[in-house]
Amino acid sequence: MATNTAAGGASNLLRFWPWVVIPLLALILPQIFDSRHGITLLSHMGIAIIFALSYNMLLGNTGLLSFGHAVYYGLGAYVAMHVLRMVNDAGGEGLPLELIPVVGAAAGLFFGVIFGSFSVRRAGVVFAMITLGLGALVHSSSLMFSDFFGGEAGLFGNRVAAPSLFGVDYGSNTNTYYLVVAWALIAAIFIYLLRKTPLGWMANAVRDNPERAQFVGYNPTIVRFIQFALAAMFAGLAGGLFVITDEIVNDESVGQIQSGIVLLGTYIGGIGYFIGPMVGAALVTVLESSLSSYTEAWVLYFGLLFISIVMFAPMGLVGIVHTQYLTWKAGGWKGNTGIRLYMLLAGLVGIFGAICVIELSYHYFRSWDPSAPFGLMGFTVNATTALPWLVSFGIAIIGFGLMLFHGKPMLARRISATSEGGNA
Amino acid sequence: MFETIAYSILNGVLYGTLLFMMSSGLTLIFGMMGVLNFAHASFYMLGAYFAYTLGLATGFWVALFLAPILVGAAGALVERYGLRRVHQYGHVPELLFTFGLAYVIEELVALFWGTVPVPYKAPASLDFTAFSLMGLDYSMFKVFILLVAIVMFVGLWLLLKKTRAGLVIQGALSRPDMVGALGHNVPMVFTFVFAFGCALAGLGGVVGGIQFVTDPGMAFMMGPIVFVVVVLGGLGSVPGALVASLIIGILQTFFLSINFSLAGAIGSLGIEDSGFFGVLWHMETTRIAAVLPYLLLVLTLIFRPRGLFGKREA
Amino acid sequence: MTKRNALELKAVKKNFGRAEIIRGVNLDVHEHERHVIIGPNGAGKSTLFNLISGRLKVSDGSIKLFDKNIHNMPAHKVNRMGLSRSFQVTNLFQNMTVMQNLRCSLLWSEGHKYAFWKSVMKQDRVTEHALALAEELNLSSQADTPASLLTYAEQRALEVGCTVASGAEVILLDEPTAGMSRTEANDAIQLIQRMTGKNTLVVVEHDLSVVFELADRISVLVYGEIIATGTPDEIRNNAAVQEAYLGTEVH
Amino acid sequence: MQLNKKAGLFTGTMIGLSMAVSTVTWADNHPIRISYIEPLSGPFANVGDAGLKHFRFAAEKLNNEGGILGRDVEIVAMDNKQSPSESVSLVQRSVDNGINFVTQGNGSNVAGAIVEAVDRNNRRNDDKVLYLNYAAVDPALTNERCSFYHFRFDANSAIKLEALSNFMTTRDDEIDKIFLINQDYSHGQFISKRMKALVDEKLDAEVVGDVLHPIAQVRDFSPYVSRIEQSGADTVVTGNWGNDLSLLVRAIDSAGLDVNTYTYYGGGLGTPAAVGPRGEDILFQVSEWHADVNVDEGLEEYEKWFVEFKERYPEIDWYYHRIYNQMHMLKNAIEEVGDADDVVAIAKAMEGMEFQSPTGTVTMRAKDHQILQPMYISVMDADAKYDADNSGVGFRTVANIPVEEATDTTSCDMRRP
Repeated sequence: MATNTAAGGASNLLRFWPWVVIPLLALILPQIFDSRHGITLLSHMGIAIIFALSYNMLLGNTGLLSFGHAVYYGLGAYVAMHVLRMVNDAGGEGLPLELIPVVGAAAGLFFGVIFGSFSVRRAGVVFAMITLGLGALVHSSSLMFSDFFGGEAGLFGNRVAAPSLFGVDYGSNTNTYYLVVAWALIAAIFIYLLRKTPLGWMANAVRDNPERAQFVGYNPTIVRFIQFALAAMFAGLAGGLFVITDEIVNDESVGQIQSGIVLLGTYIGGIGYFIGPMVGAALVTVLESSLSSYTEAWVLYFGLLFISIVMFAPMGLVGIVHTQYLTWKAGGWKGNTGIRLYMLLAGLVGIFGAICVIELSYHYFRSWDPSAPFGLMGFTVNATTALPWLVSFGIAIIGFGLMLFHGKPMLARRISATSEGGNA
Repeated sequence: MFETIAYSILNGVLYGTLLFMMSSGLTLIFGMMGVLNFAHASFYMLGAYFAYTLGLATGFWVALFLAPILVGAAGALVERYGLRRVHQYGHVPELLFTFGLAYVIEELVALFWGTVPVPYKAPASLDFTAFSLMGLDYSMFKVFILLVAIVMFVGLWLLLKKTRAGLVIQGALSRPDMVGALGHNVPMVFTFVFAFGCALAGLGGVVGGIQFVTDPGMAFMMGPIVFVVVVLGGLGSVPGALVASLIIGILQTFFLSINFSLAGAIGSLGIEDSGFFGVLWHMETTRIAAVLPYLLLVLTLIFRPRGLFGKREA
Repeated sequence: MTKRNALELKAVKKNFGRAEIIRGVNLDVHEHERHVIIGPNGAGKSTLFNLISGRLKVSDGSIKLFDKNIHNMPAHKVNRMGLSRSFQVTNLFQNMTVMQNLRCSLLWSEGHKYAFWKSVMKQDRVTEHALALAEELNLSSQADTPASLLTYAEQRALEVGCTVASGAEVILLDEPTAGMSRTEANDAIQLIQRMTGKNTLVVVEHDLSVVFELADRISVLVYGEIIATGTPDEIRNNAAVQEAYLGTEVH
Repeated sequence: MQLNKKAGLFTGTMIGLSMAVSTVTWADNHPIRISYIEPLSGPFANVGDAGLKHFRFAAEKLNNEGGILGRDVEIVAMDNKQSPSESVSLVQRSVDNGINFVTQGNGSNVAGAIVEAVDRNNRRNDDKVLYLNYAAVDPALTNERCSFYHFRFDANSAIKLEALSNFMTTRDDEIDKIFLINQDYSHGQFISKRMKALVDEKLDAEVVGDVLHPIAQVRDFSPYVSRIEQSGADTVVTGNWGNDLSLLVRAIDSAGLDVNTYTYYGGGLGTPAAVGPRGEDILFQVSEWHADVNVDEGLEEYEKWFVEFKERYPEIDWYYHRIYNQMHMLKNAIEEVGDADDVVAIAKAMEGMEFQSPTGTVTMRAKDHQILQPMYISVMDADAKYDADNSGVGFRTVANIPVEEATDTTSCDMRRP
């Protein structure tokens, strides 16, 4: 039997290959993207993955929607930073750098236990609201208690002025990256194994049916509490790693935006799958850092992507792939592979058209001189003339139209035809 | 001291009534559909922007009526083509949908109207000093806001208590599972309530946009506070929303208006202004005022999750 | 037959606002007995179950399970003291498979508590037990089917299985045959009898033929009060019952 | 802007990745590039965008005059979303792309992070980078946290207060009671603390109120205004910027309170438009320049510069005079060294450099890399020749503060390479 998730179901594909492919990818990627910025981005992806996995312990596994998970990430980071600074001040003597994240994890656990003790009594909206309030409270206090939080300027540390267990020089971004990978792997394994324990099972049980869980002897509050505390611990670990890669921590790491991003990434990836949050977190990290260089509209794209996922693919991107894979394996693609590809293509064309429309709008409404020519998909166009608008809208309408009103009914007809044929 | 109290109550009631305009719609929607609409404050923002743009063409008074209707229509579209689809997946996706929607609306507003505040001003007919109280002027527009809020509360009350539609909604507020049994078209009722709630928020925006600032950040600024009002008042309770709005409005204004800290009142007792308790000891009420709503939110949810007037827990 | 009481209700009352639903119920359930509670719709049978199982708090009175007070305890504590229940509406872990449902139901009674350092799948006793249960429930072939895809009767069977699996001595079943056809209901009754041989059983039931087949003793609940308790024959011949209940509502 | 690279979402991302990682080799006449790290999306995008236009304009002007060492200057826009940690990784991206100069100004917290990132990079790597700060005013950046690689072209907060209080001494007869209202973060906290000390030291007046309010969260300032009223203050001093400033001034005006308001950022982008004529004769600002300085002092060349900018971007005004100084001083330093890549030498050339700015001689103080320049106190005036941001109101100079009176002492103890 496979994972114990809601929709994950039993699938060997999703069970084993990630454990081989992802570490391999983690080792190969820095060879390809070998600039400092590229390596830092990869490190951030690693951290985001731990954070998202920890978040999914709440949302996916226990059904707890939190709007304040960054509190534990951020507080873990702050405590780790203080320890790093102590090590710095002691002239580089004390706790080895490799273990600084453990400090963050301990801090996350500590605050998770404290805040968790009163926030997990109820799930659902009450829990969501409490986490929202707590997140705002902690974020506001980060600007008030500047002794601990360093005000809005934050705190700085120096990872090089700290001893290393293995004599590694962490001046190099690449070495730091491998440290992140190591911790990410450890965290992922632990979080994965946690799902297999009685606690992990009962977390799912409590998510699906807290009442029933009570009648098999479990206190849902305690199940949620332990899950919450452990999730906070892993969030703190991610925070501790962030301190090492960026050597800075400030109020944004406990802020609502951080909480929002982890929710976004986890959900986009797919909360029902173990690798869902990983995929989502990595994607969001890359998009967030690079999309903004290319388009002003990146927040809008983010919002639209998120809404589309919520509306049309509640199991996330991994869910889409997995469903299609299962259909394919079950032979559901037979005789209609072409139609599926056609729908995909039409959809992509539609998206392309929609992007053109959005880019045109941004140019038209936002730039000082809308009539200035600008480059759109390789063409230089003038946004004050009708032509580019007509073409863009046309592409979008044709694309989505073909997908929804031509491809979709055709697929439905084909499928029903095959199943009838099968019966006959 | 008397001055302070008078100012606080006056300003607090004004702020409270604006909060009520937004929260009444939110609490109706939640009570009926179980959806905590994260994008509610976005509809408040849309109200302000619609009224601003319409006002340029038609003048303020027409916009005052048209803008909420437009916002309500936008709400109906969102419910019909967005929420209804997500509804089948459960409450968490619904919440997430509105969460994402809030971002999209903010971006679209910034796209069409820009990131800078728009010059949305009170109409000349209301832009004069109504009265002066102890050296401070109060503009007619502030009085007007109070009037709008009172009319709205009375109208809402009449609607809920005296009309058939109101009775259906009321029934649904206390027993959501019973609506279906009433034989009414439940999805229609949902769409109507959602649109109506959004229109109320839009009305709040029409006047709030003038009183405060009309910029794309106004939704995210107000959003959390509206939640606090709704939770404190009791989810689904309209009178609760009114009382909670006034409490929060007055309390927050009062905290801002007085100059108080434990250290100032009792003496510093040799406690330095550093360290966790030191900072708390020296913390002035003005600085606490900003986090006060969140504090109330968390405390309410811990100790009385049903709020002041709520009949059932969230 | 031992005369020890498994359950003892004394003057239990429950009101919602001004509406009094349970108006002073006294009830003794003997150990190892099959006790069926019948009564017309709205008599408060489900409310009574909810009070016993800790889902609702009593307004007044006391409930004892093997001489220990259990009223107003949270449901999981009541369960740990040896009482479990099924629900009128099927109430499984819908997204889990049959085996997963059974395993979850066994975890606490096998003493695994909130452990987060051992794998569920490696607990052989749990596995054996769950497999045996699946066998008994005739669900072996469906072991890996998600609960939501089972037929209604299978779901009810699994519900009974999970209730029994939690290791409780006293089992409350809320209308275990509701919505079933005649044959399905008969199978269900046999299953219940087979599965709960060693337990004390309290059942709420509508279907009178089922009641008389299953019950050692019957209590009749009308408008929040027990108007009679006795063997099936006694109940059949009780004038008050006939007047209040059987006379008006015979299936 | 690299608009042509807007080749779709997915391709864009892929290009982004490969762009970020590829090391590009450049021909000899490649442009001298400056990373402009500011918010270009989100709520502060308008501020970042306006600054970018200033830099692009100044660069174009330089290029028309032959550029630096015959090479063009290119401004590379990078969106930091107003986030310090994002800025840190953008510094890294700049270094990756072989850019030697970064510039930033909005947010002292971002500035602090960039100083730290630049220092760290220059300590660990050979590709060094210089940070030119055009607007972040936190005094710490040229005091306890000063860095060899950081140059500040704006007057820091201490200098602004110094200039302001020197001006206020000349108005002693009308200033008796001062109310301080500031944003609750280090910028505002510093003003509240420092101003109190200055009042004690120099002025025949008392501080009757000192309030910190949460930054960018207050929508209704009337409770604060009622406190100002009750305190009997005749003067308000605030370091507020953006909405926090315009809302404050509007609330003071609508309550009919008769106080003068001294600000840092009264002329900042969007503020004159939001305040409008209500600020006339009561809203003062301390700045290194404003549009009517050109008129008052007959700076025809610079006025042409101003007008040309206005023609190009009708919705905003040339506001950051420091960017003029900064670009020219950078040019002078690079040309003195003769090599745009020897960052350390350029930094050394910039130390102590004097520059003839239109407003007078400005000096880059060698000890802490803080620029010293004459300052102006001006008041909002509807009769000014040039409106700010088409608001109908501009500024009129009420006092010139000479360089000697616009200075501070520094505790900087710099580590030099």
